[in-house]
Amino acid sequence: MQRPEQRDEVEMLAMMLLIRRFEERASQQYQAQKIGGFCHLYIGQEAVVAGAVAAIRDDDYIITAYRDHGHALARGISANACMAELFGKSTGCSHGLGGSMHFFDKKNHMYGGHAIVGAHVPLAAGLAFASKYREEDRVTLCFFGDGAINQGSFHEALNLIALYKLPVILICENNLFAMGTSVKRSTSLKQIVDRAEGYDIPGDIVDGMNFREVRDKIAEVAASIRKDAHPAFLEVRTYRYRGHSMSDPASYRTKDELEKYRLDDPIIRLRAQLTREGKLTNEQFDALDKKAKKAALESVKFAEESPELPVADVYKYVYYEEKKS
Amino acid sequence: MQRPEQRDEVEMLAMMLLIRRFEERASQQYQAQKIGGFCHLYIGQEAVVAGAVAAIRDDDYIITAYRDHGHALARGISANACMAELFGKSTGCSHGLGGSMHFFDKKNHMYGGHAIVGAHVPLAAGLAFASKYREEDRVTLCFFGDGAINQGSFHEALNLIALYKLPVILICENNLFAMGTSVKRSTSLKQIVDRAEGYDIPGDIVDGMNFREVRDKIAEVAASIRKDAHPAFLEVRTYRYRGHSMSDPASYRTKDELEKYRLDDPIIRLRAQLTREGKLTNEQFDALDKKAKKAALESVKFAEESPELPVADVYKYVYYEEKKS
Amino acid sequence: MREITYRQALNEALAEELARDPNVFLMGEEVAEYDGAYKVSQGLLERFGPKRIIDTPISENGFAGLGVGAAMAGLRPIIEFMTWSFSLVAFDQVVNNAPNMFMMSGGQFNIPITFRGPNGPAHQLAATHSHATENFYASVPGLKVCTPATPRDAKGLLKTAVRDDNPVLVLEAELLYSSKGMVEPPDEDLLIPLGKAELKREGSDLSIVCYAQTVPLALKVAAQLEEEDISAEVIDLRSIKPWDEQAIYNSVSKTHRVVIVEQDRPFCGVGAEICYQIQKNIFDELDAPIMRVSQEDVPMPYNEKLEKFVLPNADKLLSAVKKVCYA
Amino acid sequence: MREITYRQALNEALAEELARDPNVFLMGEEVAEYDGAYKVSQGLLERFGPKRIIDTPISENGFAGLGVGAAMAGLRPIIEFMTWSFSLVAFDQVVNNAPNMFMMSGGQFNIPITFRGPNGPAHQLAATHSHATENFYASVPGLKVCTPATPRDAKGLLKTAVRDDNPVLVLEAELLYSSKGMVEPPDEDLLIPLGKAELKREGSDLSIVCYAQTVPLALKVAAQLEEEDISAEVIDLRSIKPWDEQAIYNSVSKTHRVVIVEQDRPFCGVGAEICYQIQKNIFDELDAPIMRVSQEDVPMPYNEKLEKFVLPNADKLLSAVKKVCYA
Ligand SMILES: Cc1ncc(C[n+]2csc(CCOP(=O)(O)OP(=O)(O)O)c2C)c(N)n1
Ligand SMILES: Cc1ncc(C[n+]2csc(CCOP(=O)(O)OP(=O)(O)O)c2C)c(N)n1
Ligand SMILES: [Mg+2]
Ligand SMILES: [Mg+2]
Repeated sequence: MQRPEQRDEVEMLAMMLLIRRFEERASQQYQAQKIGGFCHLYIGQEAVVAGAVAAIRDDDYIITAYRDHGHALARGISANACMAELFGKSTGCSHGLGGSMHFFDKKNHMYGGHAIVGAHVPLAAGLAFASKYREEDRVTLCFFGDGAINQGSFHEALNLIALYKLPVILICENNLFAMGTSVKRSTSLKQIVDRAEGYDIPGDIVDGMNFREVRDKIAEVAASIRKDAHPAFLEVRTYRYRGHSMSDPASYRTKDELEKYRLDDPIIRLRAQLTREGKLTNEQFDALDKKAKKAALESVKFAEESPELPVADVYKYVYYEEKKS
Repeated sequence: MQRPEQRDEVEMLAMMLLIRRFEERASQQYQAQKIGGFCHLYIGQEAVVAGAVAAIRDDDYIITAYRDHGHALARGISANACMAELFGKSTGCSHGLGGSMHFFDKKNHMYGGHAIVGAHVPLAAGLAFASKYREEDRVTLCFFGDGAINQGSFHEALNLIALYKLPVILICENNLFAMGTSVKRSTSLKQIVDRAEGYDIPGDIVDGMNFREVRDKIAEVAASIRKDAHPAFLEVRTYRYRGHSMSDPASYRTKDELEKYRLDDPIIRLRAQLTREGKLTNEQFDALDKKAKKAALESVKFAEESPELPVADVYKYVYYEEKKS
Repeated sequence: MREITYRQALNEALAEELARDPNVFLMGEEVAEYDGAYKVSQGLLERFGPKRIIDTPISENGFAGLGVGAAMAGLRPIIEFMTWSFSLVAFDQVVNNAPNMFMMSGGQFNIPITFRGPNGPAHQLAATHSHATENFYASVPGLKVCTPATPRDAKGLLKTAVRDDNPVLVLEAELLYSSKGMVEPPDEDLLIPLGKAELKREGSDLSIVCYAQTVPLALKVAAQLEEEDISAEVIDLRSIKPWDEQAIYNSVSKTHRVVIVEQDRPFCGVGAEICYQIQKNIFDELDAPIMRVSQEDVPMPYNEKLEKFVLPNADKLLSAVKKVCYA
Repeated sequence: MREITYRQALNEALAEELARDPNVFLMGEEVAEYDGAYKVSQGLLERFGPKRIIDTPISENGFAGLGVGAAMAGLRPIIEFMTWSFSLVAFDQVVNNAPNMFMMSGGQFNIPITFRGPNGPAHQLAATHSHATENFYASVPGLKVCTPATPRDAKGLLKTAVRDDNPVLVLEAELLYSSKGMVEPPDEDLLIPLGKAELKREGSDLSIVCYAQTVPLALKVAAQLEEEDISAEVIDLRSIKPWDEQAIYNSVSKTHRVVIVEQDRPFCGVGAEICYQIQKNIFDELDAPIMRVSQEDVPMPYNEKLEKFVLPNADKLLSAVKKVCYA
């Protein structure tokens, strides 16, 4: 098994810490009403996107749903640009026009942040179509929730992806719930990965609380796709610690269930693996965490101090008109 | 295996002949421009709907796509009412307002005739939902083409049907083509029935050129559903002799292929079975065919002589207002 | 009469209609165990059980169509869209199946279905989540569309919708869910007919036509205008299709000036249709061009200030009124 | 100049843009091996190969979204809807993803995509298959909508659409596919800008505003009117969003009377918006109310006579003209 793109594990642990600390700050700022709209936290799921990003190239395409802060940070968008987006500032990754659910960064190949459930899976097909059309060996990573697999757009996209043999890794972040609806109540299947059989797409189940397992599986699949374009489906089992969005008390699940998952925390797990192997001391971990906290705190300051767009600028973002010279 | 609803086989052979002769006349009248819009012929597929109807009760719900003449006739709508509908007359089964693609008859539990590919599969879910809600033991038969299985509405409906355990038999009339697109070019599957696996719906393959096989399979499934509501998926393999619609020369397939299927003609097959078993003489068959031809011819006369709706009546069919007495 | 919220009023309407008619059921995402994403269906699962209050997967097209099919078979479904922005993935079922079935079947299948949920921009939900869908749906023959602005209207219109034998869309105003108003006690049968506007305030200098979220805005501006000695008549359409032509013509024949304030997009918006009908039917009564205040014609930005700039607001309404009055 | 059909003109536009830019591809149902359901893409598979002319399953939502994604990654897709009636199952992709991406991404992702296909009622296709979608789409900010009426416009507008860096919808007139007209030879670069109306006929008594299938109707009626000594000016909008306000205002300022004839539904139709703008911007120029001729507000019936009754037609247009002229 080849893993040419793998990034340093300590670096990725630092990234997971950054995501967590960033979102803790975002949560606080949301409560302080500095952030508007809907805000969906990723806390608990960090190993999924960290593992994925560690396994691929910088120029691979990434696209996801509205729970997108982790994906943006992992992709290399700064905490400052992310927090500024939440504050609706012009320094935000989407210029303050997209908000929490619509993080974009072309430079870092982060193709959004999409808020209509399932509607971005056809977009992923298009991204992969474009790389195949141009004979590039890019891979497209398409993340979506367990709730998305019951949308028509998911279905149509999967059939097209399979039919055209497009280089997409379909990553279902199965965190057991779509808002208050458990997978058992939304899907007529014993396990989500079985849905891939209906399209003849190879599928696998991955432990999403284990950074290394996610990374290795995606590296393996990506390498195979680069050799000969094809799709793959991964059901990545994970858990979100917080409610669906900031306004959800999550009373549909038990404290015990949450506690069980917290014991399996992806950050603690990777930390323990690295410590056991002598690659990380407690002091080093504390320093990483401190750095993450500092970056998160600074991002709030950055966002607060950033300028807003002049209101009339809104007209500039309706139609793109190339400035012809 | 129980088959309480089975109808007389000779009667059903007569029905298959009626469908064929009716459509031959319809084709002629279409060419003579007595019929407008799109017109999709069912010729070659008669055993599917005849077998299905022979296996179920009169009060079971039937719903299908736009290739619906056979379903309407098999369900008991008269040739006169069908031809009048094609002519757009007020004596038509949809009062001349629906046309070829939208045959309805509430009395005979024919719930249409639906022309947006896949969009009637959710309706079928609703029909079955209603029978389950009222604790009836009705079965809903939902017919659709091989092209429909790639629509989002098909997918969403199948998941809902499986999740709510609705009493629907999903009947995919796989005639190998959706317009000019072969199944191989539209679907990422080796066989269509595999798609049912993605919803945990039991599936089976049926020879749609064999009336008895269709009937027995559907009778078996319907009996099981009546005992304890659940869905089932049948891929019924069949063939349409004519083009997709009247304007399609069907040049995407070979004469040889067509000839191969014609040799397996469903009417000839059932006739041979009955003759071999001494249940039908050549004379009797000829008499049946003569009767079918006569009915088809008479339906043209009936349609021609039927009145049209006054144009201003169109406003009566926008909103239903109950006449309160 | 008691004071209740718009949300409670909707909840009461649902409960009363469910209690009245066993053919009525409520289906949608999170309507049952979660008590509704916006708590409109609070307590209904407990009271009516899972047979009649039904949670769905995220499959708007699927369950909207399921509702239409169930209506064909004689039930009276109430389908909740978590918001009308999500109805766009079910568009074909709402505009092609529900309203066409009656015509296509030659009058055999009318579809007694209610589609409901919050409509229009809420607060900083950005472009995908801020759709005001009234002009899409009002333009489709066979559908009826109502847009309650008060708790009493919310209750009365929703109850009427459920009893209508045709597809009726109840476009609720999410930003008004917590607003309060006087409503008859629950045991009275409060039914508000479609197509009857309400005169919210009498005036003589101009008519302001509004609906849903723009009603409180119009009333606020009318009060301000009074201080400037401009007497504005305010009329709440309450239902957009059918709409109360006569009420509007009567008002305009008195004031000779009109501003329409709507929450949807300007191009082919609801106000465009009303404007067309007014000038067509009572051209000679008009002393000034009809003005409309609506959203700016841009996708909705997330930023709060920009969102406010895009929405209809008091400044825009004031300036439209003045243009019309001094024209 | 040579005489070619509208269908050929579209075919030439596709071929020329495919030849010019390797990032352009054509995708849709039956566009490749079948040469297009209406033969618009005839010969393109043979010439450009299966990499660029791509057949799809019946999955409008899926391939419309695929097109938007491919556009995000820098390609320039042309997505064919077999008819625009089928775009209703892809509505969310067309109205939520294509036009919002540029705003939502803060200007990072413009979407250079063309959606095209035949639009509007054809002949006896009944309620589900007869949608005129122009008012739906024109009301969505971020989309552009054009509606060619002649072979030359069909070619020039489609080419312009493909080169536009934003989502452009080309609503072709199916009933005009076989109509003929003069068009420049293929090697010239025929580009017709969006937002420029065409004066089809000069007149002094009233202005008839039309587009797509209603252009030949308007010209026919204008000729009839001449016999009755009514001089009608006929203006083809050519594109609905943007539309050529100035051209209309100039004409109305001369004639002082307007009839708008459109092929869509009346309620919130295209004509309502144009009417609103005319009366708002040049109220004092109007000597009579603006009249519109459109479909009746009913689902489309199959019966031929009833369909004719529902559609805009010469009788309705004549009577509207007379009302406006003798008002
Ligand atoms: C088409 C559509 N329907 C409904 C919603 C409202 N909604 C937003 S998120 C969500 C739940 C999605 O759950 P899942 O896919 O499991 O993702 P998760 O939130 O667990 O990350 C719902 C119903 C939406 N955004 N789009
Ligand atoms: C949503 C939608 N897209 C496209 C069409 C045009 N169309 C009508 S029938 C058809 C082919 C359907 O094939 P299949 O489902 O196999 O049924 P068959 O014609 O073989 O009976 C197509 C593409 C349509 N009616 N609806
Ligand atoms: Mg989830
Ligand atoms: Mg087929």
